Amino acid sequence: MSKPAAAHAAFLLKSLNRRVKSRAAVIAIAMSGLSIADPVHAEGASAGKPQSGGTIRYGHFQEPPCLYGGWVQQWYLQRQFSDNLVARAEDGRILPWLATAWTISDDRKTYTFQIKPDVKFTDGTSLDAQAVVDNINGWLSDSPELENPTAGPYLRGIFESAAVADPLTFKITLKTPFEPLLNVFAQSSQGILSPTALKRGKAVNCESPVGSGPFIVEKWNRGRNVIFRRNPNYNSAPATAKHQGPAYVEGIEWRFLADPTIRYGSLLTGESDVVYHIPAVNWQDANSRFKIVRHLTGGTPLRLALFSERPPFDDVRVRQAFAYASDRRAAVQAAFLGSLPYEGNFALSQSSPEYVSELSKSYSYDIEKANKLLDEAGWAERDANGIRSKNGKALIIRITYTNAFSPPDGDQVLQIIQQQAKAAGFDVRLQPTNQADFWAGKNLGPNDYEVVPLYWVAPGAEIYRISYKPDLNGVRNPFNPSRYQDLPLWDIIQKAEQAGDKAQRTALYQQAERRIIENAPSLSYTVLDVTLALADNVKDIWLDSGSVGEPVFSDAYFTDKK
Amino acid sequence: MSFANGSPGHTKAFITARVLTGARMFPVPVYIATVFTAFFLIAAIAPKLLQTHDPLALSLMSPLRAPSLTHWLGTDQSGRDLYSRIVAGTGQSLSIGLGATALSLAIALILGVTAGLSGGWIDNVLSRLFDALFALPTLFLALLFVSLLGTSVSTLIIAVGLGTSPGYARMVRVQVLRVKATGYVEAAKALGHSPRGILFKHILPNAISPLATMFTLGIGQAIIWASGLSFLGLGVAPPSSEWGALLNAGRNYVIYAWWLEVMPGIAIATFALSVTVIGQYVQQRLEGRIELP
Amino acid sequence: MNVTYPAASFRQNATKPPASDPLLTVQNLNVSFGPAHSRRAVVKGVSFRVEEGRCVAIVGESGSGKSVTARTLVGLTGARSHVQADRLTFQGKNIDRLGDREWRALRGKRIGFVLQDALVSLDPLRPVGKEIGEALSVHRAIRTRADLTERVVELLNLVGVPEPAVKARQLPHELSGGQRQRALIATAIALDPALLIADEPTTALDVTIQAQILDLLSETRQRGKAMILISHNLAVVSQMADEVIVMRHGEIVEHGSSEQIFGDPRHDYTRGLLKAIPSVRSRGSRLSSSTAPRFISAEGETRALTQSNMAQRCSPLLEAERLVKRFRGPDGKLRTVVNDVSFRLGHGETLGIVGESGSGKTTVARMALALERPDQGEVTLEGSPWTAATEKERRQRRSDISVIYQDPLSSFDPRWTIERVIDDALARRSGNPLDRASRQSEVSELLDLVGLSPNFRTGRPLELSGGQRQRVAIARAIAPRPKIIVCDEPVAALDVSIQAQILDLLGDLKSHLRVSYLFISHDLGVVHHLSDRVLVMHHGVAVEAGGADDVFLRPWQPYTRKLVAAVPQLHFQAA
Amino acid sequence: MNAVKTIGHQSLWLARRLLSGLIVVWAAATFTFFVQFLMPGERAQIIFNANSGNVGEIPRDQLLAINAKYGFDQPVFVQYGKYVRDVMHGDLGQSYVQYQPVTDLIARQIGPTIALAFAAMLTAWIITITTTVLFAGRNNIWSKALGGFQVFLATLPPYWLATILLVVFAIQLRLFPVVGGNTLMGLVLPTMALALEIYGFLGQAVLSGFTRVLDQPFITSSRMRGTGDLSLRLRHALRHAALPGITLSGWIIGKLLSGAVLIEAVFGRQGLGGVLVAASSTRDVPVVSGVILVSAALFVAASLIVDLTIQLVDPRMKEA
Repeated sequence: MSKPAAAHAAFLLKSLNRRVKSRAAVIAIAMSGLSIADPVHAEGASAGKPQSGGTIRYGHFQEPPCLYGGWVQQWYLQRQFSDNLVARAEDGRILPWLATAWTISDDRKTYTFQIKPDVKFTDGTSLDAQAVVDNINGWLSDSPELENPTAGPYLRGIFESAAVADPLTFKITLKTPFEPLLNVFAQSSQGILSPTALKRGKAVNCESPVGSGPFIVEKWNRGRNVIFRRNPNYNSAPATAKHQGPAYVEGIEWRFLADPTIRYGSLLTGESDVVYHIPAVNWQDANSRFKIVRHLTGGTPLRLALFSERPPFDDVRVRQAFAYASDRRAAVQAAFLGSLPYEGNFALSQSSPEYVSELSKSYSYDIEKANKLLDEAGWAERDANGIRSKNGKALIIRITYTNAFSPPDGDQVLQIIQQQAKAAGFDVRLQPTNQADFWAGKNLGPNDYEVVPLYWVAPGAEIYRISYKPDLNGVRNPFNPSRYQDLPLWDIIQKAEQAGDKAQRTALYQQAERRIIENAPSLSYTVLDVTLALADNVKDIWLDSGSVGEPVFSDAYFTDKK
Repeated sequence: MSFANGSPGHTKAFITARVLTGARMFPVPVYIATVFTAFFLIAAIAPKLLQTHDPLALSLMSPLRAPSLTHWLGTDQSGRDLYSRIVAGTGQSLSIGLGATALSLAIALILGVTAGLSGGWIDNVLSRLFDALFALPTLFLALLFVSLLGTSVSTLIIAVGLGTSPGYARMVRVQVLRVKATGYVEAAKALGHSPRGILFKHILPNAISPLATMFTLGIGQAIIWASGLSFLGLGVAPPSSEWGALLNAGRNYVIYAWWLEVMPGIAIATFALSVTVIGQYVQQRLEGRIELP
Repeated sequence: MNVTYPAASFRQNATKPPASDPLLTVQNLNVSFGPAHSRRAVVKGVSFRVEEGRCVAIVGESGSGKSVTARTLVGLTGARSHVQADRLTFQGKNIDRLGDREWRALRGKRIGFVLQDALVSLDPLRPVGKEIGEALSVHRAIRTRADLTERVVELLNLVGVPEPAVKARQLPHELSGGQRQRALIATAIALDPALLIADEPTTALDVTIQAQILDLLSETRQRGKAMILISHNLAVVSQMADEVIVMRHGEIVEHGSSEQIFGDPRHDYTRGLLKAIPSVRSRGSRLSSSTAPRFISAEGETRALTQSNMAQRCSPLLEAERLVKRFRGPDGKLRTVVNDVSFRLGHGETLGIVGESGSGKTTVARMALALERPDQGEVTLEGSPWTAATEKERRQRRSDISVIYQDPLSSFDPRWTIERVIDDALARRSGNPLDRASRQSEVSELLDLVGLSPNFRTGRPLELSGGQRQRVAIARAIAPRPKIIVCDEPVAALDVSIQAQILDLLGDLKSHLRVSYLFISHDLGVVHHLSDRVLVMHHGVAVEAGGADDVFLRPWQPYTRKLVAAVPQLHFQAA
Repeated sequence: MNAVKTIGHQSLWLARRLLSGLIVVWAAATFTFFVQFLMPGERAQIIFNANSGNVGEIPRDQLLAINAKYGFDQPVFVQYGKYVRDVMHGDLGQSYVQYQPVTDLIARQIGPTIALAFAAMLTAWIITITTTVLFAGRNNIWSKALGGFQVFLATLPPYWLATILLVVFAIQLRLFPVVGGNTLMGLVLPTMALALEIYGFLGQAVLSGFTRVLDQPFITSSRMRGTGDLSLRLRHALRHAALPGITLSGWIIGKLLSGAVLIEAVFGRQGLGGVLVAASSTRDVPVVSGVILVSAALFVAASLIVDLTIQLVDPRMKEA
């Protein structure tokens, strides 16, 4: 593998890992009509007084190599054993968690946080300002043991310093204002870990990380489960929680059941109390039998990035034509059997506050428009099979995707698009790529593909910083697989990040959103979700919709356990 | 026949009985196996002859239909006809099986004959090599190759071929040694034939002919291995309809659309069983004619 | 009812009219095998009876139905057999239609059965003591474990196994051949059955051991037990039996007292059988009823007639000088298999090498063929180095010396037709090579010479009978026009009548082709019949050598004497 | 005196066997070491990608750091020497992806796999012995059907059979748990799936051996002593027929482990399967090689056990 190709592959890997690994992308399910606003809070009031006891048997999907880290699968786990500085409500309000209060300087560059007193990590270390500052400095350091692959891309270049003012007060200073800072702090990957424990080295911490959260990692039986035990001294629940103090349940058996048949089967047979993710084919059945809890993740939705650095997608008309050429609404319906809704807005997910709903109707299926755009762009000649060409070069679109982890629900959308786009003269070729090859960058070199699916989860539009930052000063943005370079867009994004006024910020982000849609560096078909199916006797499991939908078990209880 | 034991005519009677049985009976299972094998061969060479639908044509209106008269083995999640997809996948599955077995036997023949003929330290070194390779589970070896070279049909063939070769190589070696020790090789030597002549006239033909059976038996097993890799998601990927890939895809639907999982499995088992039945039958015939009981 | 041997004639033949009910009565026994539509009769209308304390022998060649008849008496003819008899009684009880349980009660307890070759008739994985004990415990004859052990040792002692307590714990292969056979007999007589059936009890044994086992069986008989002895060996039978039944193709051809059968055989078949036995008396005469074949090969005749042999007789054709051969055993120790053996083989001469199993005679043969290189000494062929030469040098001269093996089947490539086998050997003929067409006609001539029709050309070795195979082997051996043929036990696996034919053929060829034979056999009669001179081997050493008559009729070495004495003789030789 | 000699002979044999076992493991280690150079591209890059660090362009110094960490910057034979030395000390290297040594990783996961493999082998033997003793050589329809059934089982893809068993017996009939974990009930279905395949091969070997033994003269001989059929089968025939089965059991250790891995994947069981599949998907070569080496060692150990067992069953083998 040549060097440039490898480097090129690397950016995809990062973003695609997330897409692939969270898998929700491909198999995510949401009945279009289902009310998903906040099912938990809606029914929470009706339940009786929570009782203590019982262990939740949770059937999860994938097992990460470490119990915390940059991958969304790791966030889910970290949410159980660590607390964040702040919490984010679903409407975007920032609420207290470990930080009871904070002030922001007038130049919007200095943040002063007050830490909740008497909080201790579960190894006995006290959680004070110094511990938080150590954590933050570690995230942004060069140490491979401590650096945080989520906070890094947001804050590098912006962050200046973090300093302790008194045992319960610390300050963060930025080089430039960055309004989404607290959003970043609210994500589980930024949970605060015991500095004492961190000194044990990454290998040990991966195995038995120590935070101050509602549960303690007791044992990780690799390949099988993680045993969480209740933290009996828990006193630092976020403001979004339903109760303060220790969890009701004694613990969680967090099982890794990667196989959807086994996972859903175990719920059917009563061997699991909660399972993650329902396969499309079982969606209707699950809705008739179980309680479904769901969050559609924020950030960028599941989308197809169109490689815009060279023909044919260097021409915006061809990109638009490709979007018009396929009836993705029908494809989503067929592939997900109604378990996931169609989404036409590829710039931002519908649960982000900056979402512009009318953009979801962009690029509806219109074959005539597609043909017209292609004719204009000079792809006018057609061969016997109806495939267009320009200057003797056929209009070939290669889609590289991996299905190593995923059932074919999502792949099917691609197969349908392949068939439909043919009518407009696109010769779409599928390049299913094994996960192992994917790691090696097979079919991912700069000349190897025109389309690649991906997503990046985040609470809101701050994700633009990562996804649409152009290559500046010779530094290539590895997280932009469209290679879409738009300096005016970057201006708008930066302005939004620095806008202190919320309304103004939202307006700027929405301006960016429209600009992205117009230029069609991607096209979308459905959303990403986190979905749990619950047995009847379990109540008050909720998804942290303010963050990226991490399952929260600290308020959960069994209605029938003594 | 136990009564005949020990009497001087035992061997003769026994052999005669076997030859006669072989000549007279052509057992029903062998007929059935031949029909199935022929079916799969046609499916591999000219799939269009057997398909009832276009294996790639989507029919979004009829997904996950149970087996019926229109769709003999039902349809998949995209409404594609499963029967036609299995037929379409036959070629790829069979060529993986054939390719892997051929590679495996080629390696085995070269090394096994060399070891068996040369004896001495060459035999020792090669035998140890076979032992070492034999000690490595085929699937693990295949996974090693996948992790080294990535997945492709040729990786599958190399992995399965290499993984199964040490077993065959040992067999070839033993066969060569066996034939080398037979009376007819000594008789040929006593007649004054040259070692080269004996090698080509006696040793090779007699050592290799039992391998014809191994070849048929091996194809079935190779297909099972290769589809196992696809099943783990490390082989051929959908939308290819290689049998293992179909199995892998069908697994997620197994609770509500059992046919997507059951039918490709039956295809694999039927093919493997058919070639095994034929292989074993040929083996019996050969034994009756060639090897002494 | 059997037409040939009605009950009346049976009575006439019996030497003594029965005082009471006989121990065993068999009347019109028919046994067939296979499914109803293709049933094959193997025993047809057989009738006889066995009185208490008498020994009845059933003799016949393979396929005569003698073993099946015996097995009928213990109900073990196999699942696909069909047994039918007018009368089948034992100790006055009908055993025609017994259930499995009743048969089991009979077997071992009332009827003991001894099979041939204890190496395969005793479970190789169980100590012999357990096998003997099995007979006792199955019939619950013994209560305690200690009693069982004691009785087993007693029985082993009874059959003359030395160190019975030790041997009882050993596996069959750790015992010598004779001890094994004794142990097997012990399993059969453990419960002192009224009738002992011995099916070829001595067939696989060396002649000296055979003599001991026959003695043991005689002792058993002397204890007043009845016995049925099944054998192909007439000499063995003549020593033991009171009555003899001769069977062929499932039918009784002759039945009479021992004296009558051996002294005055009435049936041609019986006479043929007796005549077919090679021995000192048969030398120079034909054993089989066939006449000498006409020899077509003109060239051969010319050679036979014109070659003056006296001059060549003086210089030996093949000479072995102090041959020594050692092999490494499985335990890593060197074993001397052939020790200082020398011999000469002259033109047109037959040298017999005789010895028991393990005497090293086959190794000598292989060294004569230069298939084995002696550790010391050498073999010379027509005066020039043979074993000392390189294989490359030998290759041209190998057509001078051919070989016939005991087991011809394994010496044929199973894929080859008979024609190809012989053609391949013809191509080795030294001198002017034959072209394809003349080789083809030569194949037919050779087949004719060994008494096979040209139809056999396209056959494959597996489709032939044992005698036919040996004829093909002979045709192959003579095809290159050898001066010497090494015959390694060429008739050991054959029935006596076939053996007679093959021996006759060998004799005919010798006089016709003027070849010399190096003839290896364990059978003294065969060697004596054919050989001019004889070499007796024992434990790798040539203990005695000389003219055949000298060695066999006037042996002076103790071992040779013992060997000669052990050979069972026909007691009632026809005049 | 004789006993002393036998012991000497035996220990010499054992020493020779151990040495050749060691050679086999060494050869396997050599093979896995050199075969990794078949991997296209730089290993450091693959490690970097697999770790999916947060950097687009891979800085040269990072690559060099990885090279230094894994010793890739040293000459091949120095690396090889270190590798062999480490392997002999039980150190199988460091995983590229997981944050732990390969030895630890395998040590933790091998238990359930061996348990499954062992349970399957045991079950296969129990079924083999039962069906053989009951049906072999009976010359009836069952006897014939048994052979056909075994061939059929041997040609079934084991992972497919496992899926069917899972759906039918765990999800539909609910007789067994879907998520078995390490419970005994959870072991039943995976064991059956694996055991039935193994039985297909084992049963054929023992059945044909058994049928052949029933024709042996010593069986007839024992019958003639009045021994009952069942007793004959159990005391005489079984022991002989078991011999080819025992030999085969050693040979199919590889098949057993391969099958166990596939079946673990089907049942989502803990074990080497998960490790191996994850490692192959992430190009974590040291883990895959490590598992292969361990299974080679298991194979060697198993063959030794097999040979000792054969000597136990057939004392004649001691002398050979």
